[in-house]
Amino acid sequence: MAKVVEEKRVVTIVFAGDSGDGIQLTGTQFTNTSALFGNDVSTFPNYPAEIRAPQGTVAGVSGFQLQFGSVEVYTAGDICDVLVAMNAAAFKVNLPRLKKSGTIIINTDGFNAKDLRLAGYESSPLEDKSLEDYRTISIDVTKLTAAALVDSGLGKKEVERSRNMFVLGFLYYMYNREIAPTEKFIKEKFAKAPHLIDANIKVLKAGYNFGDTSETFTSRYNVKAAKLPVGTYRNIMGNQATALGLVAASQKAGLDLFYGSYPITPASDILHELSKHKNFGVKTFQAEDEIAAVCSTIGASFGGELGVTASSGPGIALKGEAIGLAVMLELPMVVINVQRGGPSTGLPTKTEQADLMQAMYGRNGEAPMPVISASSPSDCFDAAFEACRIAIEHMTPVFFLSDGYMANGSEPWKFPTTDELKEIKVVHAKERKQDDPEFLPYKRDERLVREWALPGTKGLEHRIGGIEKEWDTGNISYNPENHERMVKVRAAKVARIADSIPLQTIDSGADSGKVLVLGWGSTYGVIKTALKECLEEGLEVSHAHLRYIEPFPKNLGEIIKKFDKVLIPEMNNGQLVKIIRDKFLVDAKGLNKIKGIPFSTPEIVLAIKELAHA
Amino acid sequence: MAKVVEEKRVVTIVFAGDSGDGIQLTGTQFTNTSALFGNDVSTFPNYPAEIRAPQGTVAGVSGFQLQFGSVEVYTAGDICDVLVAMNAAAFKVNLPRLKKSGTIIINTDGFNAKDLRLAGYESSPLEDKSLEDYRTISIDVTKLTAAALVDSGLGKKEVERSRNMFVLGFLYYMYNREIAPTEKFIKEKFAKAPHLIDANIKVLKAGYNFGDTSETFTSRYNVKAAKLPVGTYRNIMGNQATALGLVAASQKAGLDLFYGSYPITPASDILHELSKHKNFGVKTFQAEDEIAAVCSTIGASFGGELGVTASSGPGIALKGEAIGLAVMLELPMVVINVQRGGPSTGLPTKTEQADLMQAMYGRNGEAPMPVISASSPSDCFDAAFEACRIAIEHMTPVFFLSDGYMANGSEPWKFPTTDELKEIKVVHAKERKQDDPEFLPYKRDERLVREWALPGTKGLEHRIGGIEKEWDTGNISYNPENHERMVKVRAAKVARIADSIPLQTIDSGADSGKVLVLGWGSTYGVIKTALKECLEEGLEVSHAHLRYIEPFPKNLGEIIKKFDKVLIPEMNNGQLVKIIRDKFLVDAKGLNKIKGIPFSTPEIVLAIKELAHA
Amino acid sequence: MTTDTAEIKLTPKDFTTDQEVRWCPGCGDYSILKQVQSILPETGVNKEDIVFISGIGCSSRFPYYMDTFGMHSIHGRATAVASGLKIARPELSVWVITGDGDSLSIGGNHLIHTIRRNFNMNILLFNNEIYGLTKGQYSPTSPEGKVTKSTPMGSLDHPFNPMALCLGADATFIARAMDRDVKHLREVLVRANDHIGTSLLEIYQNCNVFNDGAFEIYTDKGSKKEEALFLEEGQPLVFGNDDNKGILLDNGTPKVVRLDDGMYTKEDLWIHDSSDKHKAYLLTTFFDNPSLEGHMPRPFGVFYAQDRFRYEEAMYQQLDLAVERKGEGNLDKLLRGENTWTVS
Amino acid sequence: MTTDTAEIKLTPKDFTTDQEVRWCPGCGDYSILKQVQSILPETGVNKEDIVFISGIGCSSRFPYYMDTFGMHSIHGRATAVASGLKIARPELSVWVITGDGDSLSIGGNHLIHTIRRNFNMNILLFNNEIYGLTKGQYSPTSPEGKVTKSTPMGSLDHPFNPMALCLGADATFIARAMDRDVKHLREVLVRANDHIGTSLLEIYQNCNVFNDGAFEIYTDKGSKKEEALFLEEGQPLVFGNDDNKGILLDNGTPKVVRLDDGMYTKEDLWIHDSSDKHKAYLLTTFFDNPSLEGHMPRPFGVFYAQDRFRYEEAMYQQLDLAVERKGEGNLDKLLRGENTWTVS
Ligand SMILES: Cc1ncc(C[n+]2csc(CCOP(=O)(O)OP(=O)(O)O)c2C)c(N)n1
Ligand SMILES: Cc1ncc(C[n+]2csc(CCOP(=O)(O)OP(=O)(O)O)c2C)c(N)n1
Ligand code: SF4
Ligand code: SF4
Ligand SMILES: [Mg+2]
Ligand SMILES: [Mg+2]
Repeated sequence: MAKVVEEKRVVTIVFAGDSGDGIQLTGTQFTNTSALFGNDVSTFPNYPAEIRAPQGTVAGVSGFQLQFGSVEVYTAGDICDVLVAMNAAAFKVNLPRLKKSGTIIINTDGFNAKDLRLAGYESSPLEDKSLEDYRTISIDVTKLTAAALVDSGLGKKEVERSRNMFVLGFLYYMYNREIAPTEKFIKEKFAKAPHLIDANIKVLKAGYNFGDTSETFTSRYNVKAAKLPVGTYRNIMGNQATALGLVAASQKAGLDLFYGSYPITPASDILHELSKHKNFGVKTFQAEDEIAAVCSTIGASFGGELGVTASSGPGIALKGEAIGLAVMLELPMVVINVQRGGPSTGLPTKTEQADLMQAMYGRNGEAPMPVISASSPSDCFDAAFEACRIAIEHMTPVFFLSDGYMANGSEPWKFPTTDELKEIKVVHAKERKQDDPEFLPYKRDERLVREWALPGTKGLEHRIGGIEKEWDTGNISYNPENHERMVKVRAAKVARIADSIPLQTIDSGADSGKVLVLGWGSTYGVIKTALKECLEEGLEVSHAHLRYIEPFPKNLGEIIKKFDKVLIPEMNNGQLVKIIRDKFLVDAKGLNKIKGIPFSTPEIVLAIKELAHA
Repeated sequence: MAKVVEEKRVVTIVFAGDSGDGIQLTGTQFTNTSALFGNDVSTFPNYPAEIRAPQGTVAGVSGFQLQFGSVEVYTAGDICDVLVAMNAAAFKVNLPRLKKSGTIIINTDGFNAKDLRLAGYESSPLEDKSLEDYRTISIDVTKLTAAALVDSGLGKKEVERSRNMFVLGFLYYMYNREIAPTEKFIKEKFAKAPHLIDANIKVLKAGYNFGDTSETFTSRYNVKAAKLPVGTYRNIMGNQATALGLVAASQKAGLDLFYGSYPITPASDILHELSKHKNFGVKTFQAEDEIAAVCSTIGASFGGELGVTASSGPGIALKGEAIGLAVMLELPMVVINVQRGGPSTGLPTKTEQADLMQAMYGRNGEAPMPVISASSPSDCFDAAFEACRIAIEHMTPVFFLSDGYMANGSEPWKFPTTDELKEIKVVHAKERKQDDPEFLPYKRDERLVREWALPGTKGLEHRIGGIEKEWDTGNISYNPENHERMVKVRAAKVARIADSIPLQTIDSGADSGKVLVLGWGSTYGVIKTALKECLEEGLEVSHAHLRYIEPFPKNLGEIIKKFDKVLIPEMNNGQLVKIIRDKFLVDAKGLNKIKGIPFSTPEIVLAIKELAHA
Repeated sequence: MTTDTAEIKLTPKDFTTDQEVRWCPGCGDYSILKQVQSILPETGVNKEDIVFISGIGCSSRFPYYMDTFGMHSIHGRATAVASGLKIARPELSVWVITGDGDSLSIGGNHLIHTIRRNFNMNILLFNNEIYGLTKGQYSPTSPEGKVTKSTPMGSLDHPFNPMALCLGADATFIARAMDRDVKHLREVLVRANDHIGTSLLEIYQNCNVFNDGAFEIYTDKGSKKEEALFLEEGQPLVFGNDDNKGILLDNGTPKVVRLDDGMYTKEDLWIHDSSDKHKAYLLTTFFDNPSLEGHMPRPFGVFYAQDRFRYEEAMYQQLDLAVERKGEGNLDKLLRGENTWTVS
Repeated sequence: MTTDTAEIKLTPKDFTTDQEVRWCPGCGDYSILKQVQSILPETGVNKEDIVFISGIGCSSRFPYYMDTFGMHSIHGRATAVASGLKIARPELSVWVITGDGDSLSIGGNHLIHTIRRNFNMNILLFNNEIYGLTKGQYSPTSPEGKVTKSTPMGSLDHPFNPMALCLGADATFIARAMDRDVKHLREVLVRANDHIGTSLLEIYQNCNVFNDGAFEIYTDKGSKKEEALFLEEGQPLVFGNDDNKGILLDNGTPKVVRLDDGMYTKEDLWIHDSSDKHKAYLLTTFFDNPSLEGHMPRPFGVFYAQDRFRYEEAMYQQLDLAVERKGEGNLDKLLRGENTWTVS
């Protein structure tokens, strides 16, 4: 049946179903296809902590939200245009996200008596008046999938597992998308099981054709390619970008990458990604625990590799003591924290920004180290690369903060070429001959940085350790003056990094005004979106987003002073705001959301307006 | 030979010698005797990290500084009146502490060629002109000791080991002290080796008599008993006071004390002390590491005991993850950090206050907990007791911060009776009968405190854990609103402790003025001493000292506002100052000393004056 | 602790909570949960006197499904938490639930220390040779070369032999069972519970999502008789289809023999004796890769059980002795100390 | 790594630093330091290719006295640091120095994992059965009932048997020596260094300040011959004054026999074979309290040595294989990925 084609600028879809329904895969495929088509995209996967949470229940719902558009999009969207609900529980959980008059695509087979009971419905919401506000497209996906596969010889379970392809095909039709990229994906994924290739493609096409032939709806939608800056793009997830950033840094520095880690959600995917790149000389070591992970990394750094260790909050807590050692040793190391909901085990699969203070202060004694943060999935690449650069060039452990939202989210990435990447200068202490002056392991250059002296280099034999070290020689020293001098020089070394990092810029808005929204981390997209709205309304508001939290860019104080008020949105109970207030003695206000999910645009807009008018 | 007796108000002596010379024992004995006599005393032991650092070298010098007086003394003294130097290295290290015209008591036998070489002297300082500024009493202690023991049948080594008794006896004569308390001590110490009792007492008396008969000096000194507040006193060291505070709290609460710990300097002595008090039902558990120490403590708290764990900075770093668990579990626990020089292994035997931020933020996620600090050796008793009270009554882990200076220092303590101690109210959830309403483990009272539900109580079966918990029920909950509510309520629970703690008081000075010196921890004595000096000079300065750092006393902000300027002296690179600036947006100034040794009075006085006149 | 013993007899249902069980359908954890719930009523211990402590992992969700006291602690630390609890409350029945990652990777140290101290507790080690909760990385029990998410080219780690490790740590009770042989699992659970001291029970547990079939050879009807050796106290070591094979000790060396060719009879075989540590050691060495020719069958049942003093009992003896020697603690005397002076 | 091999022959002095040695006079650590410095020149490895990694403890000060590369890391973590170093730089000669507290208490987990992974490194475990640096608390090797600063009424912990623990963790080399028998110590050090894989050498070390005489029975002339059993490859197990005793295997069970009453000769005895794991196990059981009647002598020497793949070698094989399969990594290709689109 021929359909009208409507143009749309942006669309937000949430795919929702049981954890076993392949929701994440469906969402990812739609995303990749849209990205390949040229849309700007931004995603937010949101799944339960259990591997397979109880089937059919609210707790077992897996969701994947995606915003794509012909204009730039910075978040996965606040309110959804389309809800795909594979069962009653998924419907229940996600209906609140759907805008009035939005579209619901329903798998009717997921609303039988048992499903309703598990979802806690007394009667079927499909027969409810409340649905009148929405456009409902009901499909018995299970039946149609089974029909498509009737001759395939596949078992019931396998048939059910390919239902998601039907839905995907249907949406491809609805949004006027090609199915070729997904066909290619299916072929690669099931390379070892050709019968599954055929089956999945068959179902995918069945879904597409169902859209074409069914009478269930009358219009298709077209979302044109976005006018992104000229260049070649790929879609990328945050953890993947982080992994690539590390590999890139190791290549630019000419060092092998050593990645010592212990699995933890949501950081593990970096390990998985890196372990695929052994042909880059990447050595991944799954240690027995986080302490061994960081300590082995210190060992590798001592040996001359680019040492990186990663975890999430609880694992980072375990690394604190050893990170302090790295501060003392003044060896390069990057510590990645992909933050998740805390405290303690907290909300392992949810996002949060509550480990900033831990990064700043979660060690005994005066143990300053640089703290770098990424602001979006693709930005993880740059931030990870920069963290490595600083670690190597300034001989210091560096914290790199990511979070669950950007780690699992994805967006188009105008990836760089090798040549476009900054150089990373590695300075190794040189071999000493008999009559050369004695090697002083803690002698510093003008940036207060010591030399990296690799085992195996003649004449550089030396000992380092966690007890306070004597100026220059690095020998153990209990001298009181020396200790103070060393504490101060370690702090000064970190502070001087400010000389080599870019000045802070204003992301949107004017250089001065009423309200400065100062953000860090994955709130970037939503703040940017909110600012757009506010600026369009003529509010005097600006947005600056921090990559460097320790040390701050040198001009941050000046920037702040140019605004009457400072608003600091954070997915925590107020952490950056403490540092800003302390450093600059301004009455910065926090906007805090601690729900394991990102801010929505209206939340930020509202806070800006309230503060502007306060 | 009869000597003139001069009256002195305060005297500072530093005993110094090789680590093997029994310096700490000598100092402690002189202290105890002086305290028993009625002087006010304050001590500062300062010894090397090595068990037996290389004999005769500067690194091997052990020192014990003591101020005693007929007036109240709050520090171990800044500049010494008397230096007892058992060898050349001890002389070299400590001479700078001696005031011009001070007295040096020298063991000449410690200045032979080898001693001089080990100490790094080219020629003997005893023949030096620089000694002209001092009064020197040279004694060949070794020879005189040997002479006293000529018939004892003791070997050379044993004879040498009792040399310190000669010096002690000599000083007892010089300061007009009784030798009886030390005689008693010797008898107890060597109960199993009677020949050593005789020998040591003989040498002690020989030293005393040598003072009496020798012509080396002409005046004795008299330091009258101090006019301390009326009451009965004992001398006590900080770690000992901490241990007693814990036992007292357990007794007042009617709970057994569980102490889970792993040895570390300078916290181990608490373990040693507590392990002696098994007849109080005290259970000490030396775990395999700090993580097991804190986790076993959590297990014991869950079981209903007063759970306490202690360490120093590096060990506390290891406990961070589990402390976060305790925050989630809302079980009482006291975490003691006897701070030492950091970062990393740092200066294990030196003092520092650089773990405050770690106590505040050294955990993943939003994990607030109360932070309590002691301010002097005897105050450790009250602070430890109070930490236990808050933990139990508010069902929360509590940080108690001590440091190496107060832990090893000692002072007279007007110890309380059991009746004088605060009550500690323990509220256990009651057994549930069949028809009783369901037990809700996370139901809170008006202070937001949940009940302590002990295993073994019928009907209270429940599960707790580190994943976010549902309001009231404590079941696992991934609900976004619930998470925010729980994060906020945990913060509010800690904040509400402010309702039950005393308001902040001004320790000396007026309620308002030019400069407020705001301190915490073991800087109490030196700030108090400095204030006295400044107030006598008419400066408008006051001193407030914090026991409660989280939450602050409710009136702290008001107090601060009444002063033009705030000075925060800390033995770190500026930590409390950050919190104060953030909370109150005042331009508080830090005075920082990071040398592993306490402030001296002039350092504080100078900073006050500079700030007052700035 | 409730002393009232005139209890109504409990049933497995009494140990079920209202929390939905959240393991994947088909996970071996279900079966273990069921067996534990089924043996507890027989132990005669009151519900309120039982505590389950776990770490983190799929298996560690276990306490939430047991209507007893419980703590879902942090990764690897369950044994440490349980140790403190046992010292505080020796009369409680304490169970530790842990996974192969939880107990042998991050928690390895606490495990071996708990074992040597011999607290009276039961440790159930759910070994699925994989990290389940974090979605499929290899664990310290995964075989060499195992392809997992973190080892796309195969694991490089030589795996632990958990029975050997625990015996090396001087365990007083080690045993092995599997999720799929529920009758045997029940029996061994009861023996673990009866043992006074630390009972270490390794349970082969199928993770059908990330490591399906890891133990199939021992649980599958077709291969089980040939591959699994069930240890019975006082009985000869017999296995194989139709019980046609046995193991004897040839001058101290274990040797598989046939019982159906007239050369050997059951009388010649090694008689299982769980009090014999040396034999227990030999049993731990039956750990060959089952794909190797001539490999030994894998033993199930109680390898070793020994009576040794329990840490917590020894501690209470010291506490009593201290009171005997010094009298009940007197706080006023303690605060006053030995040397006082009075200012008046 | 320096490849220049035309080296001047090194001497023990070349391995001495300018740092003053800071152990107590009389400490057993001195002797071990001296022997290590004396065997290193014989290994033929260049100074700059040797790294000593230690944790924290008296013994762990060791690296500061060795003029090689060194790291005095943090308590218990030396093996973990060394593991990372070994992966990064497999060609280096890596030595771990650790104490009984450092390696068996806080560092127990890293120790057993390092051992199972079998990195090619030498671990010297200075066992003085006490915490020296923290001034005398009991350690996991202190005997039951030991009175120390933290156990005034005696320790309640059943101690580890380090050789048994390490064997249980599938060690490929375990050996024991003592500070006071320097000739034997030298020999065993050389063998530990020669072993390719993780060599675990436990060295009984006297802490004359906090635990004086703990091993006197094995080092004292009067008792040594009766109490210490020196293992020599291919030689019978003989000990006792005048070598008048031996150990034989009686149906798999070790038995002490006299050689001077005509009943047995050396030919009857157990011949030491360090490749026999079962025998090595039996040797680890010779761990009785020497005050017990009829106790076995304590073995010294190499209990067990086995060749097994090294983690780091296996890793480099994978790295090579990856290059072979996919070619040297091409960063541009990696960044570009599989699916790109162009905006123009
Ligand atoms: C400190 C810390 N590190 C890592 C994790 C992530 N984590 C949770 S469970 C787990 C391993 C699970 O494996 P196992 O113990 O075998 O249990 P299973 O899920 O297989 O039952 C890991 C690595 C964590 N929660 N905490
Ligand atoms: C994290 C941490 N915990 C505790 C300590 C304190 N500590 C230093 S060495 C040591 C034990 C020393 O015993 P051992 O390893 O046997 O070495 P030894 O001194 O006997 O040679 C301890 C507990 C520390 N430095 N760091
Ligand atoms: S992931 Fe594996 S172990 Fe975890 S619940 Fe699922 S099947 Fe069980
Ligand atoms: S304390 Fe013991 S181990 Fe440490 S240096 Fe002294 S004698 Fe050696
Ligand atoms: Mg597992
Ligand atoms: Mg030791």
